[in-house]
Amino acid sequence: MKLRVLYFAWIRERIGEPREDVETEADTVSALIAQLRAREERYALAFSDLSAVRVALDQELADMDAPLAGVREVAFFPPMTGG
Amino acid sequence: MKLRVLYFAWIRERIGEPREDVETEADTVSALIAQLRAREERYALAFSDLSAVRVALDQELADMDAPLAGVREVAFFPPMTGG
Amino acid sequence: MAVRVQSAAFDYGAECAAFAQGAGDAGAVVTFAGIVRDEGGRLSAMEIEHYPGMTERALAAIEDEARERWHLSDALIIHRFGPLAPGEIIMMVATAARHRGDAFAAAEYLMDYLKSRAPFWKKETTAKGDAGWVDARESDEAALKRW
Amino acid sequence: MAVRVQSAAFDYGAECAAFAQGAGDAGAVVTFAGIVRDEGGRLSAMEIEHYPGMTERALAAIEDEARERWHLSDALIIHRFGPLAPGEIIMMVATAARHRGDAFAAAEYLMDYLKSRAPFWKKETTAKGDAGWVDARESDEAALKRW
Repeated sequence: MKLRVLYFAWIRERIGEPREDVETEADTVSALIAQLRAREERYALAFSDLSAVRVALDQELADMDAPLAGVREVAFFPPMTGG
Repeated sequence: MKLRVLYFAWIRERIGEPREDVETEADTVSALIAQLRAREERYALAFSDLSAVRVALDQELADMDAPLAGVREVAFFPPMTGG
Repeated sequence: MAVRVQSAAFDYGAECAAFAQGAGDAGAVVTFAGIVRDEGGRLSAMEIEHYPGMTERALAAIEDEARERWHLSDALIIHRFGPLAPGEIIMMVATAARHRGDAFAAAEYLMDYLKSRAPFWKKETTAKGDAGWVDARESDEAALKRW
Repeated sequence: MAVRVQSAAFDYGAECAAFAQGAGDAGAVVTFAGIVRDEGGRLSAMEIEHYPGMTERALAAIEDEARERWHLSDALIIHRFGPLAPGEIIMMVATAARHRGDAFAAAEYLMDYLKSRAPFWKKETTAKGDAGWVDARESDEAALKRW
């Protein structure tokens, strides 16, 4: 399946782009991250400390073991700092 | 001694005036109230339920058994309802 | 830090803007405004009586106490007295602090103490013309216990 | 009830005034404003990144949750994104309720959830020209546990 993947803040900076389309067979967020980390050093760097990574599936916060079935948009970002 | 005595809100309305000078030998607030209640029906009415009466001595909240020595201004009023 | 007790209306928006402008390095500003309700048309007017002299002293003491308890860079209390109409702003408090927790706690503290310890009394007049003094709420007195 | 996410500056005083004016029979209005600090001259600029689409959804969900928990007659959230200078107002929330307890609690709730659950990220630039992302504070995450 093809996913739209978005990156924000320092994750965006480390990966070097704000969004991309990813072809994947990953069934969970964790599996997608494993696939991305294996790609290139910049991905491995962005996802080196998963305790500092948050994920949203179709614009709703989700857990790392959440299933990707039916999802169109995945976003990775650090803990939020609004207000 | 002579005290300036002030009344506010419905205590003022029941007594019929906002302030008066009172000549008294009362040594506590309670004794002063007893003296006032004995004066006239309107005072007895104003001080009929002491749980609804608050007192300030020289503009500081005080208790009913507080001494009057050195005090110049006594104010009686109902529980406060600001804000 | 300021306390103002006045019969004249004040411009709540302008006061908020000026307070935030002057809050400098605070980061967090909390304001509270109290507005005369009309209780769905039941009330037509409010009169606020106060104790000139003691009011200012009591409010300044409450503000001082808040400054001792929390790290505030600024605080403001404005309270009106005299006749007010439904929809008019009775009073406001504002607090500025580096962290929002201090600003919120101090604003709530100022309100809790102002409600039950500053010498103001409200008299309401209904649309039918009946006038009566507002009773103190037990919940307002109880609110002081948390501090 | 309203949520606005915008890069343009907004007039905090005018927003406060309009909110209180429209609060109708509420009686109690609480506002919070967040201001860019300069940390005693250490900071020269702030940039706020956000997640368009999700931001609005997240803020609306937080506002809905607040309305379910407390009796609110109105609520407002305005949050800026993009470049900001020290002293500028980043965001505000406002709540209106019949009783002040509801207005205060709802405003604190909105702030606590907005801080840690709405997709905004702050990047600071120091006067020396160093730029860095602001770390989330553990105390902000911990603040959610009280609700």
